[in-house]
Amino acid sequence: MNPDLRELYQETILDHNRHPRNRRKLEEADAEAHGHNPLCGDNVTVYVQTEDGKVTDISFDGNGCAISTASASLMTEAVKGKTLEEAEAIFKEFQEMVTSTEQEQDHSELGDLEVFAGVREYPVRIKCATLPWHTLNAALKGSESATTE
Amino acid sequence: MNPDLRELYQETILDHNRHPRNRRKLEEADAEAHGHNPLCGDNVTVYVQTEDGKVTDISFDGNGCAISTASASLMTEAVKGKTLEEAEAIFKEFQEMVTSTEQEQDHSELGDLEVFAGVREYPVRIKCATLPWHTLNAALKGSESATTE
Amino acid sequence: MSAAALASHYDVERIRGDFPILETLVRGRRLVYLDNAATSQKPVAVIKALREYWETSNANVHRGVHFLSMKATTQFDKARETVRVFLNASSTQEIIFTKGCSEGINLVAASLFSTASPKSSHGNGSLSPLEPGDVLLVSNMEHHSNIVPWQLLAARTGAIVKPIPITDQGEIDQNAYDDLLGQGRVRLVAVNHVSNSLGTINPIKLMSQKAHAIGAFVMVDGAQAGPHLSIDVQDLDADFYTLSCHKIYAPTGIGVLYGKKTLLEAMPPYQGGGDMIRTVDFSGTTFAELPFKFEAGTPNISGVIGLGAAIEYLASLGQGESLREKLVHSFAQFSDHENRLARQAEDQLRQVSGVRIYGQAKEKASVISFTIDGVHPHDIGTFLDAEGVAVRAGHHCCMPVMTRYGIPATARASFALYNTEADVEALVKAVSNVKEMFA
Amino acid sequence: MSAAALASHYDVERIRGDFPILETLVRGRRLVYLDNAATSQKPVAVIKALREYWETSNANVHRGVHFLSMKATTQFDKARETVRVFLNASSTQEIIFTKGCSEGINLVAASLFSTASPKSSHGNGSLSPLEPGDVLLVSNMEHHSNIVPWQLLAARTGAIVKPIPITDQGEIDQNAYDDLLGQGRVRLVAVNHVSNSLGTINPIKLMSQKAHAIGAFVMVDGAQAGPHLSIDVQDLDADFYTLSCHKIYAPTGIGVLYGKKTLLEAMPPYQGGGDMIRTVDFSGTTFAELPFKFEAGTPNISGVIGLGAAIEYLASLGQGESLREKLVHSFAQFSDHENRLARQAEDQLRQVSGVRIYGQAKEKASVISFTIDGVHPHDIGTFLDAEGVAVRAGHHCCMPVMTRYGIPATARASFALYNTEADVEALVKAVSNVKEMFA
Ligand SMILES: Cc1ncc(COP(=O)(O)O)c(C=O)c1O
Ligand SMILES: Cc1ncc(COP(=O)(O)O)c(C=O)c1O
Ligand code: FES
Ligand code: FES
Repeated sequence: MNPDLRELYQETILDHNRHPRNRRKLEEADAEAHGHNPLCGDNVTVYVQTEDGKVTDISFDGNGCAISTASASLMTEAVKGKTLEEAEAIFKEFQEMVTSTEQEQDHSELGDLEVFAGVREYPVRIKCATLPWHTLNAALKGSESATTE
Repeated sequence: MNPDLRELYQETILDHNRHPRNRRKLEEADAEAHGHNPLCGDNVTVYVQTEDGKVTDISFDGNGCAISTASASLMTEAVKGKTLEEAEAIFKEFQEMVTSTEQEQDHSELGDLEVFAGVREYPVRIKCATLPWHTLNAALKGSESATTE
Repeated sequence: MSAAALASHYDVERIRGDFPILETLVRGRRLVYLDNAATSQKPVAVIKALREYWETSNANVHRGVHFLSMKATTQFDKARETVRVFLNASSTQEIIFTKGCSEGINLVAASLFSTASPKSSHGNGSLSPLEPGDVLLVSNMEHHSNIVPWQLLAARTGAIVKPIPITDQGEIDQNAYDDLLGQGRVRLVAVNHVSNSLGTINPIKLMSQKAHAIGAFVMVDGAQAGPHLSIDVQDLDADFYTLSCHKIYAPTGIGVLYGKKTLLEAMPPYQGGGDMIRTVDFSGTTFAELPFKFEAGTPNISGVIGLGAAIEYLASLGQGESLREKLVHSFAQFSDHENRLARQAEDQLRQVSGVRIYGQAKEKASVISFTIDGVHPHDIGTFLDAEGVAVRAGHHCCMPVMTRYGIPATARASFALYNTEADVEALVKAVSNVKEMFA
Repeated sequence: MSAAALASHYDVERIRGDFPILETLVRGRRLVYLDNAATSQKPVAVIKALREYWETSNANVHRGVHFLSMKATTQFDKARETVRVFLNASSTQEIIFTKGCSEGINLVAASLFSTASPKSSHGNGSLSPLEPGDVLLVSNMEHHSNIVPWQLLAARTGAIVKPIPITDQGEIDQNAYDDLLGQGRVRLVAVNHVSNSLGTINPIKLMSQKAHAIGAFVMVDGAQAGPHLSIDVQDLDADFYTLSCHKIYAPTGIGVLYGKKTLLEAMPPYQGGGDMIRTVDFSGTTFAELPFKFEAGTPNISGVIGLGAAIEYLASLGQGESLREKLVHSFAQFSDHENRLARQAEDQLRQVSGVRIYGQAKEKASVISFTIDGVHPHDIGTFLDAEGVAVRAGHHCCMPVMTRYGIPATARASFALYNTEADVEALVKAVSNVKEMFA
């Protein structure tokens, strides 16, 4: 297998793409938003349940590529149980990681999410990785839809 | 004086530009037409009087460059007294002379009109030379206006 | 000439030498460029013609009395004549330069039905303004460029855009087309000559005949025909035909709109500016003759000269007496070569488990849209790219086609005159490995 | 920096070395190119950037997942940012690529007053459709490109185009402008920043303020400002500003339209095609975000990259920390240099008997329109050409200016950053000899 590709499609990403976690409609969601990636036309919906400023449950639905599917899946795992501030901080750092042009960076506190660092080298795929996050952000901010534009 | 220019602006042309012959409105004209050169916006009007298939009198009016003014002036001299067929034949040969890309040509039968041969080298000025002729042609064909387009 | 004879004359390796970019290494791998339907690569002949133009002739055209301007004008006018021959139009007055294929269609949409004289009838249809309920038929396989301008026009006028259905194979359903022509006042039929998403070659001549029989105009989007077929607008008899020149080895920013002279003459001007006028006055303005009436502003002079150089390059690969003959021979070779590769690729891709090919028209150009079960087309695209194979992934600006087949997107491999069997092998090999990673 | 200090840094001979065409011999004579207002020559930096693009990066932009497409997209997007800095716009969303200056104006004419919501008011004016009797004020010194689109719009809507008079010196009559703003419902003011026929630099900031005060939009034609002035659209505060890029050392076929974001957002799309949509369906289509909403079809990718290279070249001739600072410094040098030459030429031409100069504005760029008594401007043009001096002769797409001064045409010498005192001398010498031949 091509090593460039391995950088992008880390095993964790492929695994979450094959077996997405929390991919379902959350009937009791108290917030949801619809995300659209105009570059490819893909869509994702993110459902969130919050209590006392914490994300108590989260899920997603929709069709996208391996990157966006895995990103959504890993996102749900990363923010479940986190406070809204913590979730936002993770989003910020995640975004920084995938868009920054600096090579040497430490994003180890992102944990599993660090597998998306390779996306940096594929400008057109960055939005695949950030789409679920923009959508979550929209849901938490009370707006109905998000795009990556 | 630049020899290239002398090729174009032959002494006869300069003379007819300075002192155009038959530049006036012909009150008794039985045909007239208005000519327009869209490349520069210049206009010429040609007046003709015919009898028994012959051009008995001809004049012109309007504003144009040295080439078009001289061409109009020399044209009036060339066709006065000629039959309509002869006039048309001269027009044809004149047009052939100024548009043909062949170098070696004999147009001596055009007489004075041969001074326009140099125009060939200046594609944008060819229409200056042919404008009065197109206009005469229009007048003789009974149409009111001509353009060099 | 037989197909075998054609092929034996076709020296693809020599031709590849004319396209410097084909030597590019993609992260260490040989570039396999199969995104030709998006845009084609440029031969040295074009790159050189442009450099020479800028270094020896650059000037604004028309009306300039100086040396450079006359030089530029001569080259510019010559290129228009070259394009005329390329399309076999009867006059250069029918050749309008635009910025691209899309602009050509928008030009027609803006001008065709907006004449002031309400009932004028020209050629095969009527130029009278669209009335609410008038029908514009648009094939279901059109590129957005041949859909949206008609939707915008319909929104302005109350006309209705109706899709002409396509079959499972990806051909226009001719029975449905016949029916639609009989329903309501059909004013225009919009159809592409070759589909960029399915590869289908549509029977333009037949469809024009049918449309003209009921008094409708025909707008043909020739963007994907330009690179593959020798086009004869007089034979096709469509009213309008557009080209996207960056797809026929010329630079971006230049397109061609062909229109029948009688129609173009009757149509009002499109946009205002320099060059398209005869006289301008605050009390009233008059317009220039064809084709200038439709060309406001300084044209894309270098683009047009590059286009002329591209067509001359294509002709230089063929044999014949005249430019037209050479082009016809060139295109016979190109489509023979390209189709052979494409059919070979299709046959082999079909063997790969999970691969589905969309578009199985009997008449088909060298465009292959495909999906792999369980793998998103963009992941296919990225995977292939890592192997040096450039394909396009997405809806290809044909969302209604995607909707028709119930898919969000496809991967698309599209061939050009410089592709080789090695390119086919690289494509098939890479596709065969995709599932391994994602499934 | 003082003018003297600026001039002493300006190495015109080195700069000339960057423009290969300047070595051309015109029938054996040195080329003296003074037709820069028609189009400028291209520096090696631009020619090279384009060759490199075609040889190493050529692909269609946006949505492409492969190597070349990503490379092309990166360069394309970077060029848009470079243009943003050139105009000092606040966002790249305000930078729309067109095929030329004329198209930018036609775009605004097509979209600005055609919103469906009839009474929406944005920024300084109202987008509501034009009503019969509404007034469009167009300065009397406009290029046809900034007249005819408004006439065509007026013809469609019943609005009235009124000229803003100009003085004998060739300045906009500000008193008359004030009066006109007070008469009728003025919806838009169309004015060029720099006149291509008279050289006048108009007080755009002041005219914008006055227009905005009564709720009218301002459309500025910046075609002739681009090559001479450093432009700051935020400071000028016009609503729309267009550039003709072939006049600022970039290729033909590319223009820029700047518009205020709030306005562009409220305006409906202009043309239909690929790239400008979000979703297309026969039951309804939705449109993309800015700037794509106004960019249908494949953009002129190489043209945009050439434009980026041209601006970077211009910046490389100036000093400063940021791209913007460099550009500001460059343009200070250019206009200092060009104006010095132009004023010198004017002074000397005035000495020649029979020469008349049109356009004597206090604020004037390096454009000189002149006539010679008794000699037709085209004959002047041909005469000068024989001496290697390229000027333009004609109405310069400004017939109303010609009408205003009662002349059919002028000869025009216009300067660029690479002109020299030797060019001025050649011009003056040739003009001095014209009468000898024709008088
Ligand atoms: C003042 C002015 N406006 C508009 C234009 C038109 O520009 P373009 O021909 O690039 O559309 C020009 C150039 O000819 C000009 O000088
Ligand atoms: C079938 C078809 N029509 C129209 C277009 C649009 O051409 P352009 O982008 O050059 O305007 C394309 C190219 O993308 C196409 O493939
Ligand atoms: S390709 Fe659509 S989200 Fe990745
Ligand atoms: S320039 Fe107008 S007729 Fe010669």
